[in-house]
Amino acid sequence: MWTSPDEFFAMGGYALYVWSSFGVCALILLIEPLAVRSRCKSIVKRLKKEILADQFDKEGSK
Amino acid sequence: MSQKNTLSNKHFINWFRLSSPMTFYPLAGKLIPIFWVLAFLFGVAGLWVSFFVAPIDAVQGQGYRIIFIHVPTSWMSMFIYIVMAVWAGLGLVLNTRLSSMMAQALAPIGAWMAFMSLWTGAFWGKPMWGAWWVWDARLTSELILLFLYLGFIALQASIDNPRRADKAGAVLVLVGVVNVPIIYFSVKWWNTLHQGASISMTKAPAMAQTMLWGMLLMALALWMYSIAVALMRVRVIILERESHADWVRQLSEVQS
Amino acid sequence: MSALLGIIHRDLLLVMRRKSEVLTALFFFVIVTSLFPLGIGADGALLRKIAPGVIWVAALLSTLLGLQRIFSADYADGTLEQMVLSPQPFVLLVAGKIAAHWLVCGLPLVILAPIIGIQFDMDAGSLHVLILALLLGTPVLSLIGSIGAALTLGVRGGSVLMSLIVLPLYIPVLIFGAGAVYANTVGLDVSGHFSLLGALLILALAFVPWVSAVAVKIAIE
Amino acid sequence: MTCIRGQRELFQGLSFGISGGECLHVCGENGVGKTSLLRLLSGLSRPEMGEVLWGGKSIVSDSASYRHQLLYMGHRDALKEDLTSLENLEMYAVLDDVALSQENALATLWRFGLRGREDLPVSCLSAGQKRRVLMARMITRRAKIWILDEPFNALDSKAVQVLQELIEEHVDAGGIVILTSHQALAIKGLKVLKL
Repeated sequence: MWTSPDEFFAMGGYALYVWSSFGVCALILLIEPLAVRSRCKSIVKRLKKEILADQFDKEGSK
Repeated sequence: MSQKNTLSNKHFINWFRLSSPMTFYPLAGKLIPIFWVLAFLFGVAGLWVSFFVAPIDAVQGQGYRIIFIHVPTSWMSMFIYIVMAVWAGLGLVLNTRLSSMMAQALAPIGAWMAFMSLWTGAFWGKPMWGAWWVWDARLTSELILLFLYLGFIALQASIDNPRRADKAGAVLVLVGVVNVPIIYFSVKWWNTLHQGASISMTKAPAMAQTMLWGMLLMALALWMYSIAVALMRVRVIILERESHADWVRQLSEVQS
Repeated sequence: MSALLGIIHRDLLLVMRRKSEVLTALFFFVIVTSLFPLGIGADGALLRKIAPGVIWVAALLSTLLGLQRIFSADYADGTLEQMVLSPQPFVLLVAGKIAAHWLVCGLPLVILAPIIGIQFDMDAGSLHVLILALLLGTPVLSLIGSIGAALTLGVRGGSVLMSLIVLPLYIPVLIFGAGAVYANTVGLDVSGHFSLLGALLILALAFVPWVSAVAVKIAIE
Repeated sequence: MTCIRGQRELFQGLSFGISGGECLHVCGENGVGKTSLLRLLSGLSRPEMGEVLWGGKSIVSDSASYRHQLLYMGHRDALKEDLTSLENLEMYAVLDDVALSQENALATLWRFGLRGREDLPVSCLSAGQKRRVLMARMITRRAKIWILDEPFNALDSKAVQVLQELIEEHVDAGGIVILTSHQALAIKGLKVLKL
């Protein structure tokens, strides 16, 4: 039903509306897991730090 | 008879054990990739149907294809709110930590779904109705739903004690869930009072079938996506809340 | 100068660690403006007419929400005492805190305003004027508000008292800010409104940090 | 260098002087005005009558140079809970107008047993650990006169020892310390002011 890629991207004159709808949604759907992953990394980093700090405390009190 | 009894007993224990963050954490880690694959497959199928199978609309031309993202996000935003309310209610009644965490993990996704629905609605409304925003009953209810999500997130974020945050959030969501239909009808009533009949969409009956398939596939993709992201977030929340538990400290990703 | 930038950096960092407090004020802005059409009806012409006033009043109220935050947290944990005792000029520190408040509570309102304007069916020209007016007016709101925030530090029922003190002082900004958009819609020249808003801003910039600094010192003593 | 302070207030007719290398322990019962005295000395509040002199000049007329030399610590720990201990130190360095390199700040935090915790938000630290961050600030501030209100609160015996050593070190280097405390202090060269 599409004869050429150009026609597909033009969306019958509605390119701005169709592509900004789908584009922004794709962006949000992409950003969301990335944000969760960065939060995960930061909490893991903090936990590692805390374990390390406990080790330092033990060494210090010896 | 006695065998059956022990069996059901065993099941009960299993369920109970699953609801503890310690056992759920690794399980969620295993489930996440499955849901990502499902989300990807349904998403590809849904996009294929919506862009290459569904024919052009007689009235709205190609612009109507926004419906394939707009309607599924609206469905999901409402569906997630209900699921969130169920989890929060379970957390309140059974006092299980995990279900409150699930409710908390779902809220941001629901809010994004509501936002996407409003955003795509605006980009659909502009070419079709000539305005970015119309005070139509559905749009207005969707906006209020977004506010409810944001209120829940803000309440959870501003209470430092997690147990109190869970309970307060649960009460808010449950009040919201009772309120949503009331809000919807009041807005609808308000709308008919102030405006003529809202603009109704026209579509050829033969096309409805493929359109429905496209929307269903997209909704399924978003559903799987929401589960995947919610599980990811629940894992983070578990780590944050249980950071002083021994089992967290013994996790392989924490032990460097 | 390094003190000014340092305190702005510090306040922004603190806000980033606790985003929800600031976002609440912004959502308040969006919700309040969205309630007006529900209350009075979605008639396009009517909405266009009330839009500037509604948006300005909502902006006043939502800056008011964030005002308490300028000094009260630092007052509660003793950091404000340390600032008073700092060798840096205290006025600079206060100015930095006000600037940070505007960046966090004022600037986002300016950015959100067009979206609200679209909900109220405003045309592009009016939106343009509205944004410019808010850009000139919201710093004045932060500045004047800081006086009220400083005066009500540690006072019982401080936040209600603060709105009583501050809201009357906001009236000129409201009149000229909303007036600029009205003037534009009826085809009058808006430069007069803008120069008055600009004058208010310069006047506030010149005097308010000193007044707030004195008010904070009174509260600490 | 001699510093003279004379002042009268609630306690009426109080007058004393303190010079470099001395430590003054202000003691007395609750509510007698220890904290008020320290606030007067720091310049946070003004005396009804009389004045506080620093190097012969009133601290009101020459506040900037006095504040460059002053470290005041009140009851509250004045740490931002949402910032890490390192960020807190750096923030105070900017506020107090002293140059502080990151290595220096880290080394000071490590000295007080906060190794591994420098990047944790202060809200995750215990009360004693917060006081240790404050001790790190006392060093990095590089002030001549320390005014400390109940510095030994919430400290375990080991930390009390560390803080006492810190104060002695400061006094030996010619600094001035004025503090309040409920417990008797084992610091050499201690002067006691009973209110």
